[in-house]
Amino acid sequence: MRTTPHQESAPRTVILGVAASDSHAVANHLIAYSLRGLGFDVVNLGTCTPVEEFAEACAQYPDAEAVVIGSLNGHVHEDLRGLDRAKQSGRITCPVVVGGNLSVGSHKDASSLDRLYATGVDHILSDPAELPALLDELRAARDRSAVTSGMAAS
Amino acid sequence: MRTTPHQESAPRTVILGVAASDSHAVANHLIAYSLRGLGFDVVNLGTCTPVEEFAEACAQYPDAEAVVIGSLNGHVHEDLRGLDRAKQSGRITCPVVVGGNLSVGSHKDASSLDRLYATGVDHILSDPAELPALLDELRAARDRSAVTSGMAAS
Amino acid sequence: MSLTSLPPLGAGARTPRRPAEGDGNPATLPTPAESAAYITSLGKLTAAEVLDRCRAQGRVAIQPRCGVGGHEEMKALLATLEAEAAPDILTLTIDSHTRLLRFEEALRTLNLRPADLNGYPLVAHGWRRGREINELLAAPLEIRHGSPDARILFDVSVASGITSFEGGGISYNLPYSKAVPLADSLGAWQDVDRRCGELADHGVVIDRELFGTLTAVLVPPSISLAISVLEAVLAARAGVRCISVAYPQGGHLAQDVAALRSIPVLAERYLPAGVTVHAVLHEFMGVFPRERAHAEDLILYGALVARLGGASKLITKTHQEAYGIPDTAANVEGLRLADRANSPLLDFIKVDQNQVAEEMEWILAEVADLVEPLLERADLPEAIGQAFAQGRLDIPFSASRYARSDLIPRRDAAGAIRYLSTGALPFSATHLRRNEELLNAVDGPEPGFDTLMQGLTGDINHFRHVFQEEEPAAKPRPLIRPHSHPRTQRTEERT
Amino acid sequence: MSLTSLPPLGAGARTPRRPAEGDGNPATLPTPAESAAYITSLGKLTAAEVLDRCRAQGRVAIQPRCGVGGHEEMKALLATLEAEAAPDILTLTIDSHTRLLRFEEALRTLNLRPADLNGYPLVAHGWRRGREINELLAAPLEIRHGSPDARILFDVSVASGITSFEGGGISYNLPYSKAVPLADSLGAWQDVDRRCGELADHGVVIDRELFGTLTAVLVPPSISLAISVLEAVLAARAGVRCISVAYPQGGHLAQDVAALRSIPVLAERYLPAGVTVHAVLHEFMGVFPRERAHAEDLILYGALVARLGGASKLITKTHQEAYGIPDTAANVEGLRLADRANSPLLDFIKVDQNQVAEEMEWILAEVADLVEPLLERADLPEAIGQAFAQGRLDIPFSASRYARSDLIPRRDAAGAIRYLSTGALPFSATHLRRNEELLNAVDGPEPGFDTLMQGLTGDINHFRHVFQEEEPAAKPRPLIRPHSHPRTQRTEERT
Ligand code: B12
Ligand code: B12
Repeated sequence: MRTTPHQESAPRTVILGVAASDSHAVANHLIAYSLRGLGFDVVNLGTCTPVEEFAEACAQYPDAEAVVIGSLNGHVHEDLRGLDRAKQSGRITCPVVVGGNLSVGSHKDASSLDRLYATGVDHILSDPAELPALLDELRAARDRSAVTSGMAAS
Repeated sequence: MRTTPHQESAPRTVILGVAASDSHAVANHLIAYSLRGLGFDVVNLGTCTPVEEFAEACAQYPDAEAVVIGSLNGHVHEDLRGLDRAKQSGRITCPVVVGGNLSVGSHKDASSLDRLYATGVDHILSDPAELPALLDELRAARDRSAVTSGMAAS
Repeated sequence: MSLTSLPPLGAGARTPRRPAEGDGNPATLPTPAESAAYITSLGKLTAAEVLDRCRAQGRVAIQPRCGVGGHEEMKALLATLEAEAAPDILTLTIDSHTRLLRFEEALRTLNLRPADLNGYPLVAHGWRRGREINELLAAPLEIRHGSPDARILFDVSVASGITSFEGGGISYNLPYSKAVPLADSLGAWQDVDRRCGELADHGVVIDRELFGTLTAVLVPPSISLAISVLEAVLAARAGVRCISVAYPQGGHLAQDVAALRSIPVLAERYLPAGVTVHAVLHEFMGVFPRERAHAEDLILYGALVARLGGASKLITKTHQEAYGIPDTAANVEGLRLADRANSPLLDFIKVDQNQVAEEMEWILAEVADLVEPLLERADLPEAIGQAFAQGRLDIPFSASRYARSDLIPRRDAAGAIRYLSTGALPFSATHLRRNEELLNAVDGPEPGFDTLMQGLTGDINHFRHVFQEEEPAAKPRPLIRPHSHPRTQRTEERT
Repeated sequence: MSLTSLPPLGAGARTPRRPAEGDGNPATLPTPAESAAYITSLGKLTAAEVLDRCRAQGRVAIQPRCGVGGHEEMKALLATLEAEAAPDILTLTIDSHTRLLRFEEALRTLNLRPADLNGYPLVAHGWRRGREINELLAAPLEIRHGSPDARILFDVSVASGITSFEGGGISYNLPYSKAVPLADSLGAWQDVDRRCGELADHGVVIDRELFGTLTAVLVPPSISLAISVLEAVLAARAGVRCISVAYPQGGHLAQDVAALRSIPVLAERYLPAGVTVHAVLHEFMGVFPRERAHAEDLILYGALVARLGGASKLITKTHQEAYGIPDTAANVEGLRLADRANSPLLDFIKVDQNQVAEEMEWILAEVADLVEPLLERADLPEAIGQAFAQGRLDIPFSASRYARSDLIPRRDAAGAIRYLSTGALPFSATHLRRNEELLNAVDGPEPGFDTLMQGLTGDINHFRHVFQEEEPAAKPRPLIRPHSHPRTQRTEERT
């Protein structure tokens, strides 16, 4: 049932973590379990993970398909400060997915999401159940661009 | 212990009632009991008493020292419409005392009291416990004016 | 001993005059068949249906009191209550001019200062506005008022598509007017009930709530329930199919729960099988504590009583009760707080079953003593009028001269409402003895006038005492003593 | 079986740097003696005194969580809470940069967008502003935070005249940071506790609340209490005189009441006589229902649990809990609602004594299993660190790599929190068997990975289920299946 047979020997790697000032662990534990349950190789950096630490993990796992960051405590903007620089400097090259509770307060508006996109976040999800589908899409897009750039043997 | 010995044979009469659209009876019952307990002759017209009925009672009890009207349902202004006319035409000559809950709503201000004074109410009390003292004052004032006008034998 | 303070006879009952304006005029009103068709076409649940559904779900339906004079203000009030607290049933509380057929006064105040009205003058506004309100809201509406003669109001309500109507020939007379003979009010309400029967034939069941709350202050449960039984029997005979028996929270848990649980028993005992009967609790209807926290404690307590008593519906109060007609926010808050008692997390809250069973036994026996002799009579309305005239039925603190108020209630040491004096109520010797024993524990065997007045006032202010709220200023000593030996006729009242 | 998902070792603990600005700088701070004198001169009750008074009155003290970034906003928030809900104790909830010694980030956000802070950055604001806040309010204040190393924050708090301080070397480490060794946090908190002893010598008793809530989600009572016992023993040894043991409402009435009632027993058993110990309930700390009515039901339920459990204090939640930091109005409403459980009208509400006694017996025995071997050790901090490393102490869903999270909690059929897996916890065979029996009833003897994940998620979302709130959208089928046979090391985790 694999649509990408050339990937057989390389498990799909995802880097997971919670933003720098944030110690909310439960969703992080559960997302890691369930991605692993689906067969992903999850590099879970856990709670309180600064951008720098995500960048280091990218260096260590160059095949990672995405960096998936949770943030619940409302500090996501300050906590992801530097993400744009890490991307510009090529230290984080794979897509960055963010989810959780993305502003302080009970009355949410879209501006906090706009600010996140401006910081270098590529995708924002509200429900972790949407993660597998998004990872699949990202993977397909990457495979397509690899084909386009003549790097894939079909 | 009577300070007004000439009154010995005439008990002090008070006309009591609740305003025209108002059926709140409990305070009326209690005020009647307690004034009677103090020795007053209470002509209690009870609930739902229009100004006209107070005026008729005044005619029937010309010695009445006061007309005491309770109103709780907030309708006191409409219910006392005509009081000024009844006073101007001399059908109600004794002082009119009003108490209870004197406007609609939970946020009270003094304007409703001003409107009542303008309608011909002479005294507004908040607590029925203040009634005996007020009745005594009114009585004393009446005695004084009777003396002044040479009507009292001392 | 009597504390009765009847007004002198004389001022007669007002005869119903048709209102000068509005659509109350019968010529312009839709026929019952048209109104029934309109109600069906509305496609919303009737009050009776909502009550059935709530009972089936084990949920106590909640309903506010609410009424303001202006039409737009009334719409805004109801729409806000629905949006923010989603009560199961909504209310049009009618102003007290309209209640007493003072349609001109209602209309004048509406035109001059609508905010001066203590309710919505539906007759003055007319049934088209009633429909406009009804169509604005998802919940069905009830008319709550206090009219000894509610025929015009009823017609306008039904034309407005309103499916629940409070009142009864006794309960909307004695607490709400001074000089309407019971024969008149019972007759007027028989008309209303018959019209309900007619509407039922057209397929629309009107919920008829009986105002067991009566004069609200220290009403003994058996008095409330006995009067409701009589009104319910009359209503059922006239064709009413859905009857809500309202009982006012008295403040003693077991007694209140017992009273509520007595309602289905009484229905089974005294009413024909085809009639649906719901128990309704009116949250404490006497003197409310003044501090917000205390008022809220009482509101929640009342709602728990409704749950434990198995009521189908609860009429709520607000933390502004002691002050005046509440603002919208307070009304929303009262509804929300009361609804907490519907929480699925509170199944563990129980009431002492033995205590409830004991209270129920007494209540049912006292009700039997009161109603059974009357139900045997061929002309029930006549029997009721005579019973009140002779004190075989009675209520405390009557607003009307057609009840004697020889009945003097007191609270026993535990706060339950008992009879200090039963006047001429036909209670068995056992009941009388029980009441006496319970109250002797409070004031001793022969309380004097001052003790009695103090005790009664204390009982009226029960919840203010529970919450240790400051007393109103102590009685100042009179400057001039009035006549010091009261006349003989008054002396009677002092012993 | 393990669900552990530890982050790779590497990123070390942050070493405390003094903040760049504010009055946190030790040079500018008043001495403990000066702070004590200031506190005395304030003339307000300390938190410890308020707790004593409430306990004496049989009232559960109520206290909000509240913290916003800006100073004026914080003042307005607290003043409004006090004016409108009069909580017994007020709170400064600290932002999570400050908690983690990220003083620069706190200061930057404060300067750029104070509303982006999830709490009040007291260190950045400095103790003079702390005093200004303190002097504005009648109620004493507590600092609620989550700092593995709270020494600087403590000094600023005391200088601000604040008389209650939450935290502990375990409970403010494992749920609140990833990479701070327990030895470090225990050491830092020993410093804090010693300073409390010093202040007590100056006549000011600081209430030290231990954060038994831990990771808040499905924390078994015996874990919470065992960790609090250890922290309490350390605190008492360091000179703390007033200890509040906080327990997080788990959702099962008898279990929660038993846990609260265990606190005085544990204090008696494990703490020296001179220490005052209060039981504190944290209203449900897990996933809150989203609908306002449901959230409010849970808030009231929690408050009733505090009353029934004999707690001295309750930390409240709001109906906005599921969404984000509440606005002032929601906070006021949460406090008011919780305070209803202090109603004198609710004395009739009882809890099943037998069930509570049974739960208490198990809780006390499990706590004994966990703490007694450690309390025998000469170096308690070292013993604690080792126990966590070896899984003889553990917490579920640890944020920190210094707990194994081999412990897997589940709810039994009645909703009580049990151990599906105890990892290396030194429980007696009887306890293990009881847990197993209780949970077999739920999932059968050997639940697979999917069953387990579903069950666990269901348990986490317990109250959303109780209220039948709609589930978040069902898991969509992935478009591309990832590698279908996971590597061996992962397979282990699936069985
Ligand atoms: C019991 C009660 C009833 C009973 C009355 C039974 C009866 N026939 O007596 C029932 C249920 C029938 C009832 C009906 C209504 N009621 Co009512 N009722 C009350 C309640 C709960 C207690 C009143 C009471 O008996 N108190 C005990 C007695 C001893 O005290 P009191 O009446 O409060 O009076 C005190 C003072 O006002 C003062 N006082 C009273 N009269 C006088 C007279 C003088 C001269 C003086 C000096 C002082 C004085 O002394 C008393 C002791 O301190 C009050 C709310 C409350 N207080 O908690 C509402 C209340 C008075 N009712 C109110 C209303 C509006 C009504 C209705 C119009 C219905 C409606 N729209 O909501 C109808 C009245 C219909 C009509 N035609 O008038 C409002 C008044 C609102 C306002 N002013 O803004 C109140 C405040 C409730 C509320 N918050 O909405 N009611
Ligand atoms: C449990 C809890 C805690 C525990 C956490 C224990 C631990 N270490 O894990 C404790 C008590 C320690 C805690 C502490 C704090 N908390 Co907290 N906490 C919660 C609570 C009650 C539940 C969170 C939880 O575990 N849910 C279960 C998991 C499975 O779901 P979840 O985390 O809600 O995540 C869901 C989605 O957000 C999404 N999601 C999450 N991560 C990701 C990632 C990706 C990539 C995607 C796609 C989706 C996704 O999927 C999940 C399932 O639907 C929530 C409120 C609530 N929801 O009821 C507050 C809450 C998240 N906490 C909050 C805050 C602010 C804090 C504190 C900062 C204290 C404070 N100032 O109030 C500290 C954090 C300190 C720090 N350094 O971060 C706020 C956030 C406020 C805001 N954004 O406006 C909340 C909403 C409470 C509130 N209403 O104020 N908290």
